[in-house]
Amino acid sequence: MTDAEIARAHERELDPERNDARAEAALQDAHHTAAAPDAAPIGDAAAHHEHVAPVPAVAASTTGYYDLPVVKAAPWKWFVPAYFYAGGVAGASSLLRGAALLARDRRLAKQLGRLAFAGEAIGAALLVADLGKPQRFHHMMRVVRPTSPMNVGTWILGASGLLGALELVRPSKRLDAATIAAMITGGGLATYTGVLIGNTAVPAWSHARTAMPALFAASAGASAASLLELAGVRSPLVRRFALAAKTAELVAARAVEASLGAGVVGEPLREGRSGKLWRGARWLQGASVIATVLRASRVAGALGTLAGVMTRFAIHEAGRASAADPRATLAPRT
Amino acid sequence: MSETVGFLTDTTLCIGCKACEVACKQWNQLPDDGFALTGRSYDNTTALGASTWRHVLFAEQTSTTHGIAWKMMSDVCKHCERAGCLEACPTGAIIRTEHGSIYIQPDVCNGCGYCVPACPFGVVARSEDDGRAWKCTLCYDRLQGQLEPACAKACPTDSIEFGPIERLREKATARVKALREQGVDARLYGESAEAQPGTEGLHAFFVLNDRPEAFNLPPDPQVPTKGVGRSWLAAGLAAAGLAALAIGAALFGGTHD
Amino acid sequence: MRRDVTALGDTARSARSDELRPRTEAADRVVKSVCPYCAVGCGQLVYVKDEKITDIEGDPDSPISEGCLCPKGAATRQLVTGEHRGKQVLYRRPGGTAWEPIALETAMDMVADRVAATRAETWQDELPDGRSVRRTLGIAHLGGATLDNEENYLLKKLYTALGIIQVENQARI
Amino acid sequence: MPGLGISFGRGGATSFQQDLQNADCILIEGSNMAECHPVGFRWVMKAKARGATIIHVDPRFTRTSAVADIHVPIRTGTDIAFLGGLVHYVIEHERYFRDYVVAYTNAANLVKPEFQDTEELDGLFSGYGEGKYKIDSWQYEGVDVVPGSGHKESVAEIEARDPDAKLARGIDEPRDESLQHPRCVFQILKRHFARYTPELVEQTCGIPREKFLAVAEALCAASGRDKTAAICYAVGWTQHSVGVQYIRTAAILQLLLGNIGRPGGGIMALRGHASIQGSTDIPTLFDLLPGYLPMPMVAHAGKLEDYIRTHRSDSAWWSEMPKYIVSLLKAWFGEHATKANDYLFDALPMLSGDHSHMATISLMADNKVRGYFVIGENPVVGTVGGPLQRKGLRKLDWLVVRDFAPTETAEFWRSAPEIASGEVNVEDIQTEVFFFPAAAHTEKAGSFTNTQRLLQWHHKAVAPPGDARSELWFAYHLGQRLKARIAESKLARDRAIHALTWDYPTEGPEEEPSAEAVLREINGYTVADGKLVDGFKQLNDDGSTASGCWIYSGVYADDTNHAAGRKPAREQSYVAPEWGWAWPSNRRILYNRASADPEGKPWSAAKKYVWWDEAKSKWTGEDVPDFIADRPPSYRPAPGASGIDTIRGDAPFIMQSDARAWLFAPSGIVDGPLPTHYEPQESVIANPLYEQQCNPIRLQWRRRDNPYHGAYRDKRYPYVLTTFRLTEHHTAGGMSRWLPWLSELQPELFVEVSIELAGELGIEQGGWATLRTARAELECRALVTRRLSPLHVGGGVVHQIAVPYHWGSIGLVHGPVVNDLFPLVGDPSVHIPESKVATCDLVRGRHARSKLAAIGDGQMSPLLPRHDKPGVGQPTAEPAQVKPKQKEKT
Repeated sequence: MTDAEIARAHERELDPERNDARAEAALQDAHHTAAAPDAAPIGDAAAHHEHVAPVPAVAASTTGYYDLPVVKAAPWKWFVPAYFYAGGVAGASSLLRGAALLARDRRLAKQLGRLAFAGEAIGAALLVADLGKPQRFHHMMRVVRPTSPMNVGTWILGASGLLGALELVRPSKRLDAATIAAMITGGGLATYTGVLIGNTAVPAWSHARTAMPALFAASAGASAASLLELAGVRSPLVRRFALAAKTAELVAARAVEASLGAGVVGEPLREGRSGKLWRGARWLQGASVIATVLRASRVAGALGTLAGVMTRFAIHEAGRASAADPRATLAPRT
Repeated sequence: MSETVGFLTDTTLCIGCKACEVACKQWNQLPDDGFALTGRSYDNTTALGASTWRHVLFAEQTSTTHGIAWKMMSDVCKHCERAGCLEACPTGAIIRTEHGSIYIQPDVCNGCGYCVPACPFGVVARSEDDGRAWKCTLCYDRLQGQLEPACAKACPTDSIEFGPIERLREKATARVKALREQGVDARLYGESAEAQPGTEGLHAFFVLNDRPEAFNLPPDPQVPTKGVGRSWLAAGLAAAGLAALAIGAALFGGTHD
Repeated sequence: MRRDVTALGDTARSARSDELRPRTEAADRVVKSVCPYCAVGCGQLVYVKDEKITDIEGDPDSPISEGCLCPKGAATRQLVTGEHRGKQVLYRRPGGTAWEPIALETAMDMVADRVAATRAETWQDELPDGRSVRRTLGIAHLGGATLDNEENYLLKKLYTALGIIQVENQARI
Repeated sequence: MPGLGISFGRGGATSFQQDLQNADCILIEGSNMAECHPVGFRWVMKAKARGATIIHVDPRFTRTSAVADIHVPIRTGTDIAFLGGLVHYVIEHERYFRDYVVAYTNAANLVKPEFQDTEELDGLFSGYGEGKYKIDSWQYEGVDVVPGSGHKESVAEIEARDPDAKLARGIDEPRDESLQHPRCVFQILKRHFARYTPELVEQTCGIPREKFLAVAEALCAASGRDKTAAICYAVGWTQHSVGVQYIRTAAILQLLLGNIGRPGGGIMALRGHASIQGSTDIPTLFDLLPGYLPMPMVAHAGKLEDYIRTHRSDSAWWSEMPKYIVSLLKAWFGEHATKANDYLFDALPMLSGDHSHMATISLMADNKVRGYFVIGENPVVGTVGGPLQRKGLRKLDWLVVRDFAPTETAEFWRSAPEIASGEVNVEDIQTEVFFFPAAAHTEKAGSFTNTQRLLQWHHKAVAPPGDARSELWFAYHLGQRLKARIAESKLARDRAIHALTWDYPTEGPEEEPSAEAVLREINGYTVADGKLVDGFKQLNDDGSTASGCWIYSGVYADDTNHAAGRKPAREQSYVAPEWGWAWPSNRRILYNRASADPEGKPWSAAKKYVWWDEAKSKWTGEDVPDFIADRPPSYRPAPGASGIDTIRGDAPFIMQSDARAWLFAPSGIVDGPLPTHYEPQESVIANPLYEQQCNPIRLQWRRRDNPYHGAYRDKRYPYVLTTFRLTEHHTAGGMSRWLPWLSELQPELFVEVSIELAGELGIEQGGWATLRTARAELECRALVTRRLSPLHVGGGVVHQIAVPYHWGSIGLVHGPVVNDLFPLVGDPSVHIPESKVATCDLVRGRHARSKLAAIGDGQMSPLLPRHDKPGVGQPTAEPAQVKPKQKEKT
């Protein structure tokens, strides 16, 4: 018990009487008490003024402003991470289709063509669904604004979708101009989303602006391959590609973690909901690599697909967490 | 193109009356943001948003002079020389006007929301009910009629000044010099490209009586698009790499294992 | 202006943006007014279009306010055009649990009747000690200080003539 | 107003807001100017930019303090000790402006030998008895003094005592201009404030010595020939049981420093409502007629002659008073008012005592009032003793409320806390209530008088919605109906209504009376031809002229509505004489003759304002000279002079009977010729100066439903409670709580608590707390802040707690009514409630039991005042003495 506390307790004991005396006086003899030369402290507050309890929540935080966010997170709903996945699958499929034709595997090329177009169609639908004013989706192609990855991406998606549709009506037999064009737009489609999120003020995204495209590309490949595995497509090409892409994805993920660093900026990939998703995705992807090696292709496909989807949502979630944390924004750039 | 204009907001003159917040809402017909006591000094609107385009911050601190200092700042869109929102906007809804200001055309915006994370100051916001992105317009409509923006006009202590940014720059520099001589810890924020390369300078800049962080301003804001070239290069390489993997998978090792 | 290859400027402009004008330009008339809140007396300009107030802002001509307004003054348009404004006379009868709308003229007659009756019943010609007072203590008034001088004048004139002396004002509060 | 009126002659701010930019130092005390008058504060900021020192004295560190050079935290209710300390400092260090003081104030006048000071009588002045003062011992030696304005009852006593007493005329009263005579005002002042040392200030106000000295030095350094300092105050000074004396102390200080009537000087009274000044100039106040003419009192027995004899001064400007009352009667009763029938003076009602708001409320609660008009006002939220007021409203036969929307006052019968808590049953309330929607200022034409006496006309922009009408419409049409009802009556009591001039032209389908026609009547006209007069100098006492308010006479000179004058600022001088119209005679700085020395030359080039132009032999300058235009500085009245002939050429305060400013008030103020420190009605410490704790003649209402907390150093209510206003809201909230744009900025009631006290009580930032006084208790969230800090006072520590009072039970944002916590107790000179200070308790959490002292009987036992010396205090009925229950600690 500190001296102050003892004094306090002491004060408490004495108080009631003294108080009553005063109350009494209050009712009886005005003169007497009014003139009382009693220099006792005022109220009980003063008695233990020295003893001040721990100060409650201080008004302003010393760093920043009440720890409120500095930047705002993207207002996107689940549609957008879902699109990242679909678009990636589509892009990688277009690329792989070229490779399939190169390997003269027309059956696989045809399947990949369908997969690519499906991805493009679903992806476009998801994007429109996320708009605040969906009826104005066509404004996306109102201008050509090279500074805007989203604008560029829209043109890529458009072109890629066009070529994809063309492929459906007139499947190419060999590696022709249309296919090569589709491979190029596909490559763009698989990677521009990495540029898109890197091109923001969200620390967890922008600090990895060069690693993100690699991750998106590799993950796109892995996702497409996983879907084929899941669909039971038996093709050595696919297996080789799956192995390569999945491994690449694991590497790229490390690169992303490295570019965010071990500090506050990288926190979202380690902690919270986004951290769980991210780490989960890594484990699943690792497992799916093993499954691919063991030729348990359907298992590998399932694991890889899950990993692909989780990766996109992990990154999206990490963005929210990162934007909400002023420390990340106010932290010196790595 | 008419001359480039902007705001000079001087925290050393701000009395936190919030006339700017209300004058802005009055002119621009903005709704309230709800009625909640935050307990953060006298700041109950918390941040700039879709329906709050001027926002007054209240930082309570202890200081050597008073024992307590109460610093107030009216925050607003910075109308950056290199504007993240502008360069990110895919629809061309966001434009740079003849006054050098950044304006979101509500008749074009389709609410993709990309400008929101693209702003290094967290200014732009997408309205939940309306679906479009909103922020300070520098009273574009008023400027077209040679009227000064509503907030600057209302400000009782001229803490908010509107005018050609060249003149405002000179004024701000002189002001900071004078304040320094009076022993006030005053500094400029974002007045030029030299001072703030990350944005190449702001058209709405500030005289601050504290570190930028105290008013939730990033000390070294970066317009994201400044690094976009490197991203595209990385994307190109990544795409090529993916292509290589695919083609490699096709060429090496035959059709049978 | 420079060629807009990046579409950051004019090429992205909409027709609406080209035609943008301040709404005050469309006003039928601008009325000089004074802020109704505190006693600083800031000048206000009231813009009217089709008999509706479209904008209220500071009057730059005022030597007192030079066009400035505080948050309350800046909210004046919401004060005078807001949903909260009552438009109908309401009556609550003795023991009543709710308001009942009544006609303005009826209400005025009812109030006049009550003033006349109360005054007659509570009239005081002299004090118990015989000194004359010629008044009623049965009726009292409390007025806000956002009333116009002319309004205060008529009220004071009427009450005094009626012998009502308990006439008070926010100035006392 | 008396604070300024008694000291200088007119009850209005002595200067104008724009002139603050010329000040070299501005002391803001009793006002939170940046928050409550932000645009007026613009001019303070301009002064600051010019290098002026801005000082803010306030219990809280506010948005004003944030930009001030010096913030001085003070214990609420001790401003007289602080200002008295400054007076002491100025005299002690001989920093007063001697030439100014000797020439323009009554410093040299000798006071009767009978006068005894509070220093001799331990807190009382001579002449105390039965709860009031007889002021004969306060008079100048050999002469009695009639005040230019203020409280005439006291003078009436003198007259009653000695009808042919010699009255002060400023000519031949005994004076000692060396200021050495022990009975001269200056020496009395010096002795009176001798104990107000920095040490006393420290232990009374809790202001550290060095901080006090910094303020004193800054003020003195910014006063004199070349510099001027201004003082700004608001209700932080008036809402006290010694409020008028706060302002008196400031007046004394400014006179000693020579800061009145000069540019950058003066005392700026900051009023809270658009036309507060206007509603006292043309008063809806019980004790005044328009133009500060007193209401008739029983003593006058309905005889105009007696009324005039009581109130007229033989000398200086107030000798013109008969012209003003006669012209008023002519304006009201037209041709019915004749010399023969005393201009129907005897048809006016007469006062027999205090009929102020608080007195009326307690009568109402005692079932003595039947009908009540509440117009543009929300007393249930806006003023003290809400529960008692609602109790009164419940006992009315009928209530009329006019406002934008039904207020807490209009809905007292269904939205009051005691209804919600079920203590009162709606069906049991027999009061009839009428709610009339009011027109907004944009929907009617008329004039406001702002805080600097400036009349500004607002034009009608649009028609009012639905049944909404102006108060002008309401008064006029109610008058029409009542005139019709007594048309046939021959009763004496109806004479005044018969005779009342009520023929105003009306406009439009709503028959809105013409506000301009009313303003013309206020301005005044010659009865014969109805031609408008150009000013009060043209008014007569023979019934040939009529004027509804003499001080406003001239607003319609040259048949022009000068209130509507709108010459842009940039096209005229900073004084802007052609923007609106200021009373009197469009003067912007009052007593501006004092801006020149006795010879009529400016005191300095830097502070040139009004001076005597030898060549044109007239007064001239930036402003309308506040003097007889062609009276030279050298003019001296003949020994037998009377009326305005008695005004010397070097006497700027022409409204005062002796044309001097009063450091010492021999008359016209009921609670003492000099200000002295008394503790508030409720205080946590004993008066450090006297055994007499409080103002001995403060107004009290000792009723069980209005308990006072008498004890100090009492654990039941150990803290000091004060209230404040926020920029984002307007007083009782009727004009802000219904507006989303304002409500979102301050959505909820909160209590400001220092970090230290919050620590002791375990109250957290944003957490709930319960606030209690002897009247009521309420719950709200806590704003724990460094902007309040414990004060070290008289060897102990005082914790102050502050709450804004804007919220009520209805509107867009709700909250408990803070004024319910305060009792009915008031200043004896102006009957203003002491709503700025009370004792309270604060506990963590939500513990309110919606206990209201005014509901039911003896729920809370009154804690009897024991604040007076034996034999001091109002002779009022004591309530039954009940031992207060020890409050259970929660």
